[in-house]
Amino acid sequence: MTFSVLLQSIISGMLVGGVYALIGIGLTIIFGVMRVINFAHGDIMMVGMYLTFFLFTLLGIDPFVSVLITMPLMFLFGALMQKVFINRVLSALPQNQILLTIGLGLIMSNSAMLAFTSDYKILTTSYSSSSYSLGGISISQPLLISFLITCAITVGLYWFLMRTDTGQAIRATAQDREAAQLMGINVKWMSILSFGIGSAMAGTAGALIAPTYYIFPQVGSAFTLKAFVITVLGGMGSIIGATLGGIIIGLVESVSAVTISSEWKDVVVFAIFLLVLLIKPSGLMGKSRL
Amino acid sequence: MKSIHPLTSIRGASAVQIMFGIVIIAALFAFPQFVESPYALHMMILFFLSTLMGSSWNIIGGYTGQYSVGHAAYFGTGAYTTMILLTTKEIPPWQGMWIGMFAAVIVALIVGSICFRLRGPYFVLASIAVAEIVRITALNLTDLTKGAEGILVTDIPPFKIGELLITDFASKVPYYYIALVLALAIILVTWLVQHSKLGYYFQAIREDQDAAHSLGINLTIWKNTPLVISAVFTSLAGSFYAIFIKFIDPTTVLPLDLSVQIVLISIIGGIGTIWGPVVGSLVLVPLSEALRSNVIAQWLINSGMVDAESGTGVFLKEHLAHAHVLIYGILVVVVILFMPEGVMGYVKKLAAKKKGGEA
Amino acid sequence: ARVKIGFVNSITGPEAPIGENLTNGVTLALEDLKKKGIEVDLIKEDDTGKPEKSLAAFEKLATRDNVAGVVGPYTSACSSAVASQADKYKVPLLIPAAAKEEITRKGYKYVFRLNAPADVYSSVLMDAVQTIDKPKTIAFIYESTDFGTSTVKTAKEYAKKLGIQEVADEKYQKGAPDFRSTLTKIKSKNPDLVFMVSYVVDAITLMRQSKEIGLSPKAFLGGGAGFTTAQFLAQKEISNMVMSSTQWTDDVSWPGAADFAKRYTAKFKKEPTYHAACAYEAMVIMAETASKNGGDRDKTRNGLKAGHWNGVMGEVKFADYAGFTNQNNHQMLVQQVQNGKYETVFPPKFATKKALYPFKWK
Amino acid sequence: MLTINKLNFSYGDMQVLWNIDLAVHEGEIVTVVGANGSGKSTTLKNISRLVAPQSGNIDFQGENINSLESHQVVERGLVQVPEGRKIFPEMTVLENLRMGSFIKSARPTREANVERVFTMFPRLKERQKQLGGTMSGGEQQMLAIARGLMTNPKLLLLDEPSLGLSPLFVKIIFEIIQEINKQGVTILLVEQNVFQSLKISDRAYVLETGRIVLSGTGSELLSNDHVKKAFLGM
Amino acid sequence: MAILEIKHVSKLFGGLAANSDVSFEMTEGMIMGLIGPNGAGKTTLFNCITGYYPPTKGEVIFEGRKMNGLQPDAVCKLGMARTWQKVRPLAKMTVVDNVMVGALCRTNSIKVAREMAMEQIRVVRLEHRANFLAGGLPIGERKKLEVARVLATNPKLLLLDEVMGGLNPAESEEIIQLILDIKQKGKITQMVIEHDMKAIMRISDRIVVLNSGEKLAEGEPKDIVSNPEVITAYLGSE
Ligand SMILES: Nc1ncnc2c1ncn2[C@@H]1O[C@H](COP(=O)(O)OP(=O)(O)OP(=O)(O)O)[C@@H](O)[C@H]1O
Ligand SMILES: Nc1ncnc2c1ncn2[C@@H]1O[C@H](COP(=O)(O)OP(=O)(O)OP(=O)(O)O)[C@@H](O)[C@H]1O
Ligand SMILES: [Mg+2]
Ligand SMILES: [Mg+2]
Repeated sequence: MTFSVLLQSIISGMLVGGVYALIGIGLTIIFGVMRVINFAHGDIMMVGMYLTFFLFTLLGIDPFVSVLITMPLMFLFGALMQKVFINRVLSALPQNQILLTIGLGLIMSNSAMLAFTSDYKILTTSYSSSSYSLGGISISQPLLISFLITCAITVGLYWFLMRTDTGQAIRATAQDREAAQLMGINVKWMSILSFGIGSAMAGTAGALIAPTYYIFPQVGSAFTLKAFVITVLGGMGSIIGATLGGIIIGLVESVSAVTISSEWKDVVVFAIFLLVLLIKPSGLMGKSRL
Repeated sequence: MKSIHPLTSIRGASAVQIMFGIVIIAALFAFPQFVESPYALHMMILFFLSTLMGSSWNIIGGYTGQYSVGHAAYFGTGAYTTMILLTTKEIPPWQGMWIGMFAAVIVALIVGSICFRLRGPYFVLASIAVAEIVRITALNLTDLTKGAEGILVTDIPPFKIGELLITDFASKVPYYYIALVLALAIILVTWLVQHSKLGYYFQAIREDQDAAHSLGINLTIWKNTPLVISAVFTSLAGSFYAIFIKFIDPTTVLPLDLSVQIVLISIIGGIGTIWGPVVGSLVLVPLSEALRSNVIAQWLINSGMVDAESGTGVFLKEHLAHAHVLIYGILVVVVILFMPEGVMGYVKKLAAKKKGGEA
Repeated sequence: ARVKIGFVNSITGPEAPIGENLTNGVTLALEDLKKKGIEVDLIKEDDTGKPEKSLAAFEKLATRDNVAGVVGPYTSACSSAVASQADKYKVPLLIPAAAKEEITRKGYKYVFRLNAPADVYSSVLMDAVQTIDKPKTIAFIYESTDFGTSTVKTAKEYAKKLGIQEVADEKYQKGAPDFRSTLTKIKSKNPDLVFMVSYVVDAITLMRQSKEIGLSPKAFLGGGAGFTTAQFLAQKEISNMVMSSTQWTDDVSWPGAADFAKRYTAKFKKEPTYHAACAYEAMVIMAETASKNGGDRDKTRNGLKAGHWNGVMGEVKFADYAGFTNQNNHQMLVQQVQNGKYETVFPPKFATKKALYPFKWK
Repeated sequence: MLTINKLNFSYGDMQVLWNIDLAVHEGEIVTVVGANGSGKSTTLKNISRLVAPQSGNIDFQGENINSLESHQVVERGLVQVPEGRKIFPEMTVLENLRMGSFIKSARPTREANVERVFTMFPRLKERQKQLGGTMSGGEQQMLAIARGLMTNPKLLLLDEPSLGLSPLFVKIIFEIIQEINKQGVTILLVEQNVFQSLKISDRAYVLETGRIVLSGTGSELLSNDHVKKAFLGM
Repeated sequence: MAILEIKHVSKLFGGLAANSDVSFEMTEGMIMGLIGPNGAGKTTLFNCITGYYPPTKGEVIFEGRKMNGLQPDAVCKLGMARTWQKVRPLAKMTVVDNVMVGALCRTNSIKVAREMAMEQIRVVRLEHRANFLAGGLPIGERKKLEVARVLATNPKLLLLDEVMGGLNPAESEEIIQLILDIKQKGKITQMVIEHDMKAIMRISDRIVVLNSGEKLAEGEPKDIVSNPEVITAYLGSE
């Protein structure tokens, strides 16, 4: 294996990792605030993908531009889901919360199937397979754009959670709902806010991945699993952790595919995941806050 | 909000209850003598299998509070060991399944040594990760497992003790009895757990690990014990499934989806109770079958309520079939929202209310 | 006459996207059968892609619904589980599209298969290339499913026989979003042929990323459905000149194929895949045979065994050969995307165009 | 300032409060004493709207707050320092304090308030970067009280503020209570330290199994035989 | 003979010394009071003794046996039981079941455990709550439950961390009586953390005072209350 092959894999791994990171960030916020493991996360992402798809095919809006529409819409979607369903199980047993999100995921993916059939939808833009070439290394144009968008979002969210009162209130809600209420924090609103943000992130990730991937009702489950790995690796509740986790997973997948083999790369990913958990159960960035 | 209800715990069942139990068990044993429909037997077998899987999970998930979402790993280990031994070494399944059980115990101990250092949601996710590793490994160790191709057997060797032929597995009946016995066994084990030191220790760990630790409970031993019990029976379920279906591959016996299904059974029924998984299976198995085969639409049409050719009729026939997982999802959500303690918990609450009303 | 036929399919679950094509094919078949005076009581069963459900469905059809015969199931896993039961209940089972070879190698009397099994997917493609060039090296990249692995397994044996050297063997998880590093690795080996097996839209991802990193062999060979869909075709940037093997094309000269394609497209607003054609033909064959035999299972079985048909799938005959039982020795086709259209390029007998070679990016 | 009228409350099927009538006037220190499980904390939870009353009215400054949510009650100046401290465990001491001044009206005085509570509790100043969850029991109690003060309450509900504090600090806490009361904060106190709290309070109520059985001025109750016997162990 | 010897125990959290070089001994049957300002390191010392934290330095010797490195469950089996300052009831189990978990440390029989549990429940006067879920108990009863549960483990050394916190004087009196009764029976040695000086004075044979992690004083109760250092650090002048 030559050096350029390795370099290529590192670069594309990092870029793909950027999109993973966004999925992870969404999940980490939802977990961080509501202590709910959201098994429907990938399905929310799926909704974002369909949204992007139809905005593109029906209205001709470019996916990267439509993020501006997708994000608020997905926020509302998530907020609604929180208000109608999740809110009712916040004080329930953890297994019930898991199950509720599994149920909601089933509802989402199967409604999508009824509405849009189980056909694969492919979003083709003029740049779907274009790339920049840099000394023999190719850099996918759409991936690069999504990577940059991810970075911007990460920085923005980090600032929001660490530096603003609302952000801190979200964290406080995560740690003790009752105490947060006694501080005058509207915890219901905080939950809605964080589920909304989490969904918006998942939806955005869907939008960003849509031009290079494909869309079908069950697309979510694989990404849900990925999001779990990323958030736990990074430390649940930590935005920086999720970003790091996403990029690491992207890198590990990509590099182990060329150095070990593509069939074992997922085992490598999970093994690293377990290793990190064993050495530092709270994840890479655990404890260090959001 | 936690509520106090004086728990008048029923230790030691009443004579009526015992009688009732005996009658039911006798009826179950007699069932194949009266009902020959293989379809009915098949459904009963799926029901026993579901009970077996659900109750196995219940020991670690329900009683000990360690929500493993990776039980497919044990199911798959049992199934694969049995099938590999059968196809490569010609070891018959009723011997292979014990070896499968042993393999599952080893997997469980490995899982335990990794995952039990973690708590709460971290444990859940770690258990998923381990199961995924097992699945991908099975997929890639093609020499041993035949990878994605799966293992298909045509004939199960007849079960003989000495010269005496017990069964040749030609019909569903032997499978029915095996599944029934396994299901009864796990219920018995659950009963024994609940009424022994194990039950107390498991529940103490579920409630507060640190407190349990300070009361002389060795966490390593007492978390691995339920896991091993659970893995043993789950692997038996896997072995049974393998010889029952005669075909296995990683997507049928090792997927995350299966792990989730296993968890569903006892949560729907009510976790941490003996009968929860049974009730869960009683609800889920017929329900998913009814939805799958679209009997609802069929019934509506056959009963003449809906005209088969009318718009609604066509819609029901064509689309309800597509919608059954959707309905399933809706039911899950409804149960969680309105029966947070599962069906068993709900029934108990109703009973308590009624009692309160009478008093 | 009225006949009762069962149809087991993956209507929901992960296999649903393809299962839908089968459902559509069957729907169209029922219309045509009606025109011929055959009323089919169709009992549709969803197996959600799970063998135990497939088994339950089959048992229900065999013992409660008393069907004359069963078409399905769609997936290889489900078909494997169900096949042995067909013999047990003596219910004729016609498998329309499952590719696993073993299914018809077990000597089951009541199990028939319409489509060509997995080994033919690769051999036909390499045969096609052999008529043009003598390539020296080949790289494999394929999904880690039963279909992927078994197709590549026979492909490797076949390549060896032809003296083509294998330079890469890369298996991937279905649905993976990123193949760039794997493809780069393959690129560094500079193979003459790149043989890919992906059943679904991974095909598009694979080709997009191949273009992105500039992988350019003499030919891209696609075994499997992912390379034969209308969606793939629509990706003009990347689909041009890709060759793929298929059970069926809409421009093949088999009787009724073109017409089937036209009506299918009109009815379902999308182009038929070979699964649809297979399911269509399977249903027609099963219903006609059953109806001719008054719904009697044994007679229907004998009818299937003895009969031969010539319809949208070309000549169909269930024969015993090379270890197979009741297997239609179906002629697979090779098609190539030319000017935004699928053109049949092999075998010469059915070809509409000459293959373009070597491969060049648009 | 606060009037409670015929308040009833149940946990599930178990009624724990029966027709509670209670009033706190502006500027007062009012104490509620009662045995374990008599419903003191539950009363406070009802007032802060952490739980919803079954029947009865709670008025604060002439406004019925039955239909308000917790956070709205806080915005109106009714603040509770809960039993069991309820510190945000993964936030630093300083962040915990900052959360105390989350509501809009408290934000302008945030910095000044931080200084104020730091002088009251120098230990908090020393440990401002320590995570709340790792503080000792008593330290957490200080933090909880300090956090409550950050909100600029009009009426402060204190649920066993002296719990787990050293004798020295118990004294300090009672001084602080009197001090902030002098600064204009009305106080509703729940205490097991019956003697001390009755001594500093204007009025007091005695709660027994969910019912108010006695009320009067602090000194009246201190000399009441029943109180002496039941709570002072005399 | 000393039942428990604490030898130069230190515990560091990062740069913070929660315990530094603490040494003292307890003789069988005595009640040792452990007091000190908030954050002095009392609970930390309990944690070091019972195996929750490995001491950074020093050793804990119980009945002549070095305890370093033992896990809490082993410590409990050897006869040392502790309560939690922040009570930890097993919420979804009934009061009897809670106490039975403790008793099962000494027996494998459910029946025996139940009897042992009921006995301890009577000792702490929680009979009326026996079949209640522990999660619904008010704080005072939770503390009693906590005591019953450790008593059921049949300890030789009992470590009580603020079991009177949150109780009114009358209720505290019950617990004081309880502690004295236990002492009376003579089998169990006790170490008690408490901020209520009246109570501590009444029950303790000796008192150790911690301050900023260090041992400030040790002695008879009457000497401790008149010790000027203790007064400034802990009691405050009247
Ligand atoms: N979450 C709950 N679920 C069920 N019952 C509860 C709950 N919280 C409290 N109770 C019950 O309500 C009654 C009153 O409890 P509350 O906590 O108000 O008492 P308290 O007077 O504050 O006692 P303490 O002095 O111990 O704090 C008690 O009998 C208790 O058992
Ligand atoms: N895990 C930890 N990390 C950092 N500091 C800690 C940790 N645990 C305790 N401390 C600190 O160590 C000191 C001693 O704490 P400890 O809980 O032993 O005090 P204590 O004497 O029991 O006090 P109290 O009477 O308030 O309960 C405190 O200042 C506390 O903040
Ligand atoms: Mg209270
Ligand atoms: Mg302490």
